[in-house]
Amino acid sequence: MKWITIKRHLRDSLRSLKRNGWMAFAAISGVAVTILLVGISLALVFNVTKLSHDVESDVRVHVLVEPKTTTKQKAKLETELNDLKGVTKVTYSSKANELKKVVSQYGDSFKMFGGDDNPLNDVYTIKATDPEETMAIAKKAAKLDHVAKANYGGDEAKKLFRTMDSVRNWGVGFSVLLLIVAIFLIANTIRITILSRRNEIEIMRLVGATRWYIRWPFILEGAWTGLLGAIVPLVIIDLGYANVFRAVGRQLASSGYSLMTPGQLIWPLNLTLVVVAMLIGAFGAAISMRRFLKV
Amino acid sequence: MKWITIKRHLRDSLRSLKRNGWMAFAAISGVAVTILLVGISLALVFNVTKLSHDVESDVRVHVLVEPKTTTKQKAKLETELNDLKGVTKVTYSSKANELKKVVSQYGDSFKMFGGDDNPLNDVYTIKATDPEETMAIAKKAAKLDHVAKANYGGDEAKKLFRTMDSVRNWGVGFSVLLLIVAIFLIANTIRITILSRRNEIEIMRLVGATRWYIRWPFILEGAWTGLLGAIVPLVIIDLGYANVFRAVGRQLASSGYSLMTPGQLIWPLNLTLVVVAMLIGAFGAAISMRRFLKV
Amino acid sequence: MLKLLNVEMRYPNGVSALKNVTLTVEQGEFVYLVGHSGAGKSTLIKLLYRELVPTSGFIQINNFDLRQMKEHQVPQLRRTLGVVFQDFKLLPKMTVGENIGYALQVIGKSDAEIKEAVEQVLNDVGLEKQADHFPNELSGGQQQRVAIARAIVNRPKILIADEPTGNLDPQTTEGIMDILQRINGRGTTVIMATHNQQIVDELPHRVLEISGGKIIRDEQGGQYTHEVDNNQKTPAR
Amino acid sequence: MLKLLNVEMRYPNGVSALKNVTLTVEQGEFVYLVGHSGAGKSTLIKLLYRELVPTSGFIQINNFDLRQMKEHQVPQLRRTLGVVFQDFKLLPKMTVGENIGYALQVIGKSDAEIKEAVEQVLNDVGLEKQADHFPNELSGGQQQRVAIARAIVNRPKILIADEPTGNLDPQTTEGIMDILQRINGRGTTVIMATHNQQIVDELPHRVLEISGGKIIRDEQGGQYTHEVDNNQKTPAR
Ligand SMILES: Nc1ncnc2c1ncn2[C@@H]1O[C@H](COP(=O)(O)OP(=O)(O)OP(=O)(O)O)[C@@H](O)[C@H]1O
Ligand SMILES: Nc1ncnc2c1ncn2[C@@H]1O[C@H](COP(=O)(O)OP(=O)(O)OP(=O)(O)O)[C@@H](O)[C@H]1O
Ligand SMILES: [Mg+2]
Ligand SMILES: [Mg+2]
Repeated sequence: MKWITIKRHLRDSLRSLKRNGWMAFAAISGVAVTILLVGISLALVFNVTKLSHDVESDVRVHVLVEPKTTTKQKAKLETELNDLKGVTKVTYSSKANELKKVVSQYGDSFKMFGGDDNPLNDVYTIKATDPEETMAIAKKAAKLDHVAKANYGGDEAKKLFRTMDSVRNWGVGFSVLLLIVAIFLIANTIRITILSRRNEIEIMRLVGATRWYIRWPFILEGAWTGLLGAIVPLVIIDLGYANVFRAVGRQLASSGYSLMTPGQLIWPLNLTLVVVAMLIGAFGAAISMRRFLKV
Repeated sequence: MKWITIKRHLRDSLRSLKRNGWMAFAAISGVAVTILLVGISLALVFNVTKLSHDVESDVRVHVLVEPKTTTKQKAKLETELNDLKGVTKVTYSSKANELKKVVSQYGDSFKMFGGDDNPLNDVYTIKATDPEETMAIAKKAAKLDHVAKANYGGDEAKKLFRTMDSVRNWGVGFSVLLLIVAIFLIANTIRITILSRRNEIEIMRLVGATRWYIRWPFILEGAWTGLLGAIVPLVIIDLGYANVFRAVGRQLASSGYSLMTPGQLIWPLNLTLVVVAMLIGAFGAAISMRRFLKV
Repeated sequence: MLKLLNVEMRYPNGVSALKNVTLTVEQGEFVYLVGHSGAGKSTLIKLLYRELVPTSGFIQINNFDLRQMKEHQVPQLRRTLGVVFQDFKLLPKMTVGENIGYALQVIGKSDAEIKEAVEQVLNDVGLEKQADHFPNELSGGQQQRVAIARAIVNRPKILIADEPTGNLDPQTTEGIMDILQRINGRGTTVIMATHNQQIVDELPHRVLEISGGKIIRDEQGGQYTHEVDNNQKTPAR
Repeated sequence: MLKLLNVEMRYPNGVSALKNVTLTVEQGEFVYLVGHSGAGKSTLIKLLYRELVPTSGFIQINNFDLRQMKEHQVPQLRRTLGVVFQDFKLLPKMTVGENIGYALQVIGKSDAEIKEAVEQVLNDVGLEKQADHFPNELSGGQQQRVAIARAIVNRPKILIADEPTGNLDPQTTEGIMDILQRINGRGTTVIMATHNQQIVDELPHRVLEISGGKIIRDEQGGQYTHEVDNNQKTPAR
């Protein structure tokens, strides 16, 4: 394509957008509202996914140390545990400490088992980098010297993993549905505006314009509609998310969970949605015109 | 309005819908996709709300019976507990039984406390009708004779309630956002189709039609567009939900949770969405026409 | 009765299309509106059925004061008028029969009355076979005749026709003029913008000539051309 | 050169608009197409620029075989033609200047060339002041002149005009006819459907008369009316 042709297509597309007034405005606001919904939903789903991982990371491996293990042996064990693949953090809790937990849960009657009567074990608690590896770590830890038993909540944890997995699956499924719906809605909006301009297209053909010469300005106009439609909702989402992050972040702080930071979320989201909106606008226009450019 | 006029408006609106072919089809499919999204989302949110209540109902009050309470006294206590307001179910677990739980959690070393050494209490577990009343029940139960202590998980439970509350709030917030978006999108679609027909409206005015005579067929056409647009997605949702209910129901069965039955969900959802779609279509048309019918 | 007093019309883009037009037409008159392309004929006509509201001045038609009247009265005014638009303005999604019937439907005629009147008028303009066709399936002249049929079907007190024979052959034109004269004979005022010199010259009526937005000639039984005005260039035909 | 052989045109709704039309027009000829409203003139014209494809028969124009040609070649054909459509077909969102410029833009002319050509042609049709107006801000006759300007601006080999003077006063009509004759004098074939008896009679050229979809007369230097055909009713004008 020659440079002058490209310039003309650009000019024609912008001019048409401007002169189509209400129609263009309606199309842009249709895109805007769709993008707003998609943006908010994706931000939600991304955070639910993140939180589900956070929850899973709360599952720890408890390594019970054999009674009568010496301090030196324990030190060696701790090093070995730290060296296991996928381990982030190892914390120690003496059996006295463990007893306190039992007492707080089952009542003071258990206090009588203090001191040497204490039937409990010293415990190392291991946090895994990736919750998926918890099980593997437990198995490896169990084989180390001086380890009585290594468990990670067993069925409870498996159930939690399953639940979080299905939360994520529903989230992904919902996002995909939403994206498909958004693509359809934006393309459909563009389609209706183009349907209403079939006469224009007809006239252009009658005065000798080739199909691509007619198509380009419409495709570009579709892309601008997508772009303009994406800007406002994305600004709203960006500002809104920064606020939500601050507010919810404070609430969550005590629990140890956290939302995605605005930095992590906003740029990928903005970039994706702008590009998607422009592409859908352009493709929507191209596809909608096929009918009129056939014969 | 005279009967013949109503008949004409009905006829004109249906005729116009039929003859507007692709444009009408595009508008209807826009409505359909929007309703599909709203329907699925509402079904999801309703179930999340229900599940969050189910989870809350899992919070029980544990009533520890004083040691040395006789069987007769225990029977009386059980009756009294059953008579408390808001209590659904009372189950009994002997202290021997309780010990088994401890052993399974903390290891065989606790087996030595079997028999008379058992420091635990007999326990009544109470399920409340409404999870919100759990706390009140615990308080009342604590005051009964022979009760050592009545607790309900304390902070843990409060945290759970808070979490479930915010899950529900987000769900409601999201539903409201979604409904507003849907209303806007459907009205906007109708608006674009009407913008593209301003010439028609202009001509009708020029041959002496009053504003309401012009408006009615467009309003009715908007309502049919809403109706036709709602039917297909609702059929899909109805059939789909029946399947999801069966599949997910089986998975959940073991956990004691359950989805809303199709009977509970489908009719309210269908009715609401059909009515909403028709109203938005009609109002969307009426509002979009204002501009053309002013001067 | 139709009366204009010092009417001025300036379009939003600044074009001044009518300047200080004063005019009276009695019930039952037949008036030709002539003038060059762009002189202001259609603008004057659009003022009569209130598609346009004048920038200043006074217009009265069939006892409606067009500047004072409320928006909801406009349909009442238009129902006393029959208008043939220069660009036809047919409803694209209605058949020929429905287009004509619509003008009767809005004034609440019964289906039977509509059916009969539509058949009659389509016969008059020679389109009985096209009743169920859509406008885009008609030739230019056929569309123009549908527009004429719609304008006369409800027997208006004033018939306003903007260039009603521009797309018609001489023979069909003659048929249409017969109809217009017949309607005029029954007491309907006819106001007709036209470029057809032969019609004006051979069927003499009152002639109003507009030039540059001003009425420059108002002559009973006048001819199409006027020596004084057009002497720059001898009209070839 | 333009050639039709046994061309039949039946519309989707069953109307048979052209029957067995055979016709040859040499480069540089000037042809009037006459006939009653609905005779088939516009249909014939639409076949020439391939808005319609004939039900059967053969059409050749400027070495394009219109039945065999590929879809992507159609723009090539149309660029060798200038067409004045009966309903003008102006692009509503483009100004007068842009509308005319568009026909040059699609064949890749430079902005400077376009500007000059548009100014020139607007001058020819007397609309230099309306260059920046939109079509809906023009009178009927002005719109028609824009359509004519667009058709002639790219100096086509064949100019096809469907009723190009229906909305013009006699004086403007004369100006347009001057232009068409001048173009024809430079070697452009002109095919013009018209109802204007005076033009046909006073500027004699080849006359093709269509009636009921058939060519019933093909006469060099013929008159508008033909005694044999129209004897049922004496044309009044
Ligand atoms: N909607 C409009 N906006 C701006 N200017 C307009 C508008 N309509 C017409 N004009 C201008 O007003 C003037 C008078 O136009 P009008 O349509 O009344 O002419 P006319 O006498 O009917 O011409 P014709 O015989 O060509 O139909 C013209 O110069 C035209 O360009
Ligand atoms: N798109 C169409 N679909 C169906 N029938 C049509 C269509 N266009 C034209 N016709 C019919 O074909 C016949 C010829 O129409 P055409 O437009 O060729 O007439 P014309 O000679 O141009 O008439 P006019 O002088 O009124 O413009 C008419 O009977 C008309 O009703
Ligand atoms: Mg006019
Ligand atoms: Mg024609």
